[in-house]
Amino acid sequence: MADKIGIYVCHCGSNIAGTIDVEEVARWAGKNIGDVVVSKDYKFLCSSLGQQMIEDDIRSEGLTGVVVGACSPHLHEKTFRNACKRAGLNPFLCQMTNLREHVSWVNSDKAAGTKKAKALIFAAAERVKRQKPLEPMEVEVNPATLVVGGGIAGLQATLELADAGYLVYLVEREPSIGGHMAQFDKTFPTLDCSACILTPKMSEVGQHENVTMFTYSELEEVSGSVGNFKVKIRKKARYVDYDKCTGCGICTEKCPRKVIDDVFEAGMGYRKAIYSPFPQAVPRIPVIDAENCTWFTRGKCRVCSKVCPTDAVDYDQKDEIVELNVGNIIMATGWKLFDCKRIPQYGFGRLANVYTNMEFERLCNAAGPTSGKIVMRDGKTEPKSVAIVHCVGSRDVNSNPYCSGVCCMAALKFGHLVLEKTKAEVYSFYIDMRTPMKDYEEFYQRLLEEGMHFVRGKVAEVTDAARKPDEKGKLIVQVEDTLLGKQRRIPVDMVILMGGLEPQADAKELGLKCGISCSMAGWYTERHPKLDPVATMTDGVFVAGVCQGPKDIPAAVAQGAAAAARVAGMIAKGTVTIEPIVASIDEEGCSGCRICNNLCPFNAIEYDEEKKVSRVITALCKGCGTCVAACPAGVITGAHFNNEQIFAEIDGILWDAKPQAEVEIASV
Amino acid sequence: MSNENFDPKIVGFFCNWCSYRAADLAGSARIKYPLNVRIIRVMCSGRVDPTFVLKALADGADGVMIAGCHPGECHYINQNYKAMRRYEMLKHTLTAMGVEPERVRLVWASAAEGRQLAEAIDKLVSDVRRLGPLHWPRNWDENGERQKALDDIVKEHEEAMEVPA
Amino acid sequence: MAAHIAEKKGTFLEEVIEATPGGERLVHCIQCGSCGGSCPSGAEMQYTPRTLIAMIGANDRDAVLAANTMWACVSCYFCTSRCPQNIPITDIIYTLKRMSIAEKRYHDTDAPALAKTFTDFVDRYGRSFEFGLATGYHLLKRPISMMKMGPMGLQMFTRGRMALRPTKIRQIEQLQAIINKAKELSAK
Amino acid sequence: MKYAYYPGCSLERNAAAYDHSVREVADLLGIRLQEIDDWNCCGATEYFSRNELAACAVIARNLALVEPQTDQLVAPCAACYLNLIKTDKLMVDHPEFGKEVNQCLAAGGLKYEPGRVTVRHMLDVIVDDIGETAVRDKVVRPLAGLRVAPYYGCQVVRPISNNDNPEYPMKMDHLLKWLGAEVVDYPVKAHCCGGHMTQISEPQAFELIRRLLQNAQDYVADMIVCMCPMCQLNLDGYQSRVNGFFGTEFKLPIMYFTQMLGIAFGIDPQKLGFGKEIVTAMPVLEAKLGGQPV
Repeated sequence: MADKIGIYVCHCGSNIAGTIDVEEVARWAGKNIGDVVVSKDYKFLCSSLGQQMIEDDIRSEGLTGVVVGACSPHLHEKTFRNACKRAGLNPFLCQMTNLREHVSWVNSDKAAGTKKAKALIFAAAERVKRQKPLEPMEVEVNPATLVVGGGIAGLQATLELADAGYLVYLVEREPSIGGHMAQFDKTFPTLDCSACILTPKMSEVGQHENVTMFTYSELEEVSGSVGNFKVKIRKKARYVDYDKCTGCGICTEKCPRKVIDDVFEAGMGYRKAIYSPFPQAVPRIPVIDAENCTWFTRGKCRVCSKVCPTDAVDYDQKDEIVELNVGNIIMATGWKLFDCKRIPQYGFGRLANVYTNMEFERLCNAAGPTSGKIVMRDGKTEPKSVAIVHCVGSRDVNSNPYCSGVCCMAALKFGHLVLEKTKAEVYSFYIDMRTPMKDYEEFYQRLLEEGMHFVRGKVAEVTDAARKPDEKGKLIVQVEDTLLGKQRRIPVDMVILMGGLEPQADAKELGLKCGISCSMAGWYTERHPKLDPVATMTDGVFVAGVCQGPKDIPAAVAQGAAAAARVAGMIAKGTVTIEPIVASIDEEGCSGCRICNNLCPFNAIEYDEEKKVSRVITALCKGCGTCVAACPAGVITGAHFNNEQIFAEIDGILWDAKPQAEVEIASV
Repeated sequence: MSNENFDPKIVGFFCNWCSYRAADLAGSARIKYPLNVRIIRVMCSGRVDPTFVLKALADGADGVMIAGCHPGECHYINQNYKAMRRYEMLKHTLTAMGVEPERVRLVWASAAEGRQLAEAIDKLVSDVRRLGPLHWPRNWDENGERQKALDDIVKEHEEAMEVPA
Repeated sequence: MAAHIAEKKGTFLEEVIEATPGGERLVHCIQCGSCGGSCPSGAEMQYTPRTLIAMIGANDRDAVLAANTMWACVSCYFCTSRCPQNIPITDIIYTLKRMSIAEKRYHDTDAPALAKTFTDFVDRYGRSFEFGLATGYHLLKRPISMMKMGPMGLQMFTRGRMALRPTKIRQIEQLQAIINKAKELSAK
Repeated sequence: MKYAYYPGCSLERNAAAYDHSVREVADLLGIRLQEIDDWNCCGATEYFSRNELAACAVIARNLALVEPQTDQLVAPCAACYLNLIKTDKLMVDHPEFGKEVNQCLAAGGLKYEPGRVTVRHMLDVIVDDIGETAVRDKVVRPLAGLRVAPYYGCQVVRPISNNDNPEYPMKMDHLLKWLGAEVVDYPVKAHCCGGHMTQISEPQAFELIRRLLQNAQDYVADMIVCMCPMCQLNLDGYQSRVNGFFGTEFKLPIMYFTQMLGIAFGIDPQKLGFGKEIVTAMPVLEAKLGGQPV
């Protein structure tokens, strides 16, 4: 083959040229690397003039491959690929090598930098000679979208898309949409009533012509790929006919079985065995909790069935699997509360008047079990002093190392509510007060004015072991007041633990179903932490809300809307381009050993039972290349990263290490 | 021999998502570290075929660094675990062939761990410097024995890979 | 050595880290006060462990080694087990004790004397010796409290809980050789 | 089951009751204890205050003396237990340091391979290895009606995990329940007894002792059951002095958990070292267990 390679070495002002002799590198490459017909250095290759130069060379010299030695391909690979494309060269015949981040910026020795730059250029040149033109594939995008999770982030995404005229399927695990926000009393820093701002959105979703809700349902299975996913939804048996039920609520009223509600009421209140979690639930169709229903457990009762005016109760209902076709998926699966019992020194579960933040949300909620009265567990006594403990299960390597982000503000909100509703003294025990968003610091200032006490120190323990008479019968919060440098013991009546946010217990499992991964902490991994925060590594799957990382309501809403915008963009365009970096199997050589089948986490390799060979489903392949490396017969090829290309790259990168080369180096 | 002036050549196979970006970050943060590791980008540490490593050593590298995302953070879900498994086998093979397994190292670096990556590179370079040059190419006979031995090793690996995943 | 690994600046922080296995966690301290809040002797301490860590960071070597914090420590390990940054605080306290003893910076405490009496017994007999410890150390340091100890000591005797003579291990020379080697190595 | 046994200095005299009851109970439960020949003192907390390498070398001598046939070593004293396990862990986690310790041992002709010996506390052996069924099977005289406050102290549960909660351990609670006792769930069960502070600053030590006795009394315990000779000495031996210092009237017997196992198993109290405690346990045992328990 008669390759004609062009080599371009960027100065990047003095960023590269400062510690690499770029002129020498270009001169040397032109002389020493085979098939090189052009070798130039240039001040700023990414400038329009620089790109133009490459384009001109491609046309005039008939270049068959281009090597750009500049910055990270993560920054400018697209730029130079497009330049090649404009000049009629397949973009995959352009290879970038990173002289800036990997050489000039990490080193100050010019000779060493120049030497390494030569090796990198050599490797890229050897590689580009073996690169093949690749064409991206186009697939059509199904305009329907699946949203998983009916919390505020999922609701926002749903409404944005539905309002834009696109079909949305919304899946929610609980009997009603609304999520955690429905449990809150007030929202910081404005102190809006949570229900007042949430319930209109809920009913809008419930009534929207473009939305199909699946409540009390779970995502069962995902197959297919961007543009054309097939999903299975498990509609759990509600034992109430969705179409017949009018939501009148007589069944709940008459149900004789009371159960502690540890989901919506966080264990603070009761519900019936047939129930809707809260009055404004959407849909208003109740569910029967079979584990506690007297009919299901003892074969007696049937009161709900008897009182139902529309004969909607159906004890024989079974789980149902619904299959849907969607083009995109938005995961908005939310979070769960840290289990405060994991820190026994704070006494939750052992000391009656130690509360979690979710318990306290219900306690001060006007629709909660005490109608919003702040009283202790005895149900009547108002506390005279309340301690709010920050960072419970956050910022601690023994539980979760990350900051949950919302607890400082929620603690301030609690402080305000206690001061407003009682005469209690309120103490906040914080490590660092974090109030970084709009009007948050102002809210902190407001609480300072309202007389909340702030003690800087992580609480060591909450105990009922009194040492002095004034501690008798109290909960004692033991802490170092780090601003005084002194240990303090503060007796109080009530303690609120600000439990942190944790990923859902099944987040990982659910993520695997649609091919997205989790961080160490268990949050879904976005494609780029700054510049691509709602997309994921799997095309067509987006994330929104706390499932991607701790955030407050405004941020969750913004992310929901952002995910919807990304999906709307895909739908509006109508087609999607799939990267051609995928694996393929040469069926002739495949022995049918099936080793590769199990290696693929995306189930992109199928086995043809008849032909006894494996085959790559191109649309599902993400191009990681693990199967390529594992194939014992060596018949799997990874496009753009095949063995020949990588071997050539190794050859080039070690050009000065081979025994025969040492002689040459001496003479260079 | 004295290793003070020995400037080891190390080939790095870095995954596109975490470790290559960690190296980018080390650069953006102007963290200084030795230039001995020359990086080849692959999409995933799972792509690193043991033969790449053996070829690099046979071509004159004194060491190899394989870098991937942290376990549990792989952009391809869990392919780095496969890299980990291969790496364990590879170390046995290297030992059998008389190559100090310390020359080949698997490291995890998230895109945020530029400093940690620089430290790992620093450590590997100083360890390889301590071990001295490998001189593998010159240790092979030139009469075809070299190719045969390499083929044998590759074959052995292929057999090892047949352990069901 | 690469330039990015901070050149040794000879700070006290580096010195403490060097002298404590796992001490490198010290740089992660967020000054939360878990240690100071948890310490059963917190009230006795002139500086809480958290303050001491801040002082180490501020290179306040003299004040740290003269502090009474280490001598109030009862080795309950609450600070270590509760530290949200996994800093081996109790071990760091031991490091500071050793430094303070080696440089005789301590004052107003008998803890170093107790430690010396105790380890001397181990060096000589291979076993500790409560009676000897009680008499030797107390006669040396606090004769008055020795008198208060009287009735209690008597009760211990009558119940056979206190020996008058120390037990000596058989291979005391072997132990001494080991100890001498350790002292020789750590002197370097 | 065979275990190497490291009694530690306290168990020779001051805590002979612990030693005797450990051996008696072990015998009955089929735990074969083989005392390390010519073991030496673990150096308590004191050696670590002076010289870390020497401290570890002194401790490692005992690890090196564990016979090659066994890899399980039992220590009943919390301080000895922690020193042994901590030294082994230091040697494993910091190989360079481990080499230095071995250099010291070599001066005495010994060698210890880090990680070879698993150090266990007696409580863990009984609860984890012997287990509920075997313990319950042996109970002939249930401790019904006796309100016992299990006291764990510090160094077994912290800082190295023994698979119990370092803040709120439960193993001894379970064990005492198996014996039929009424277990007091009180918050300070893993707080500090003052350790060596009785020798250095009595006011400080007495305050720590008072907190424990006060809390156990507030929770109406008949006695405190402990698992460390230092805890026993401080709470029992100093109890009258604490009373004198604060004007309190504590009268809480402090017993070893193995002694309580022993009487529940019907072993002769004499053999278990009953009567060696300073605050006598006899009256409460007689009152609560009825008739003549001992």
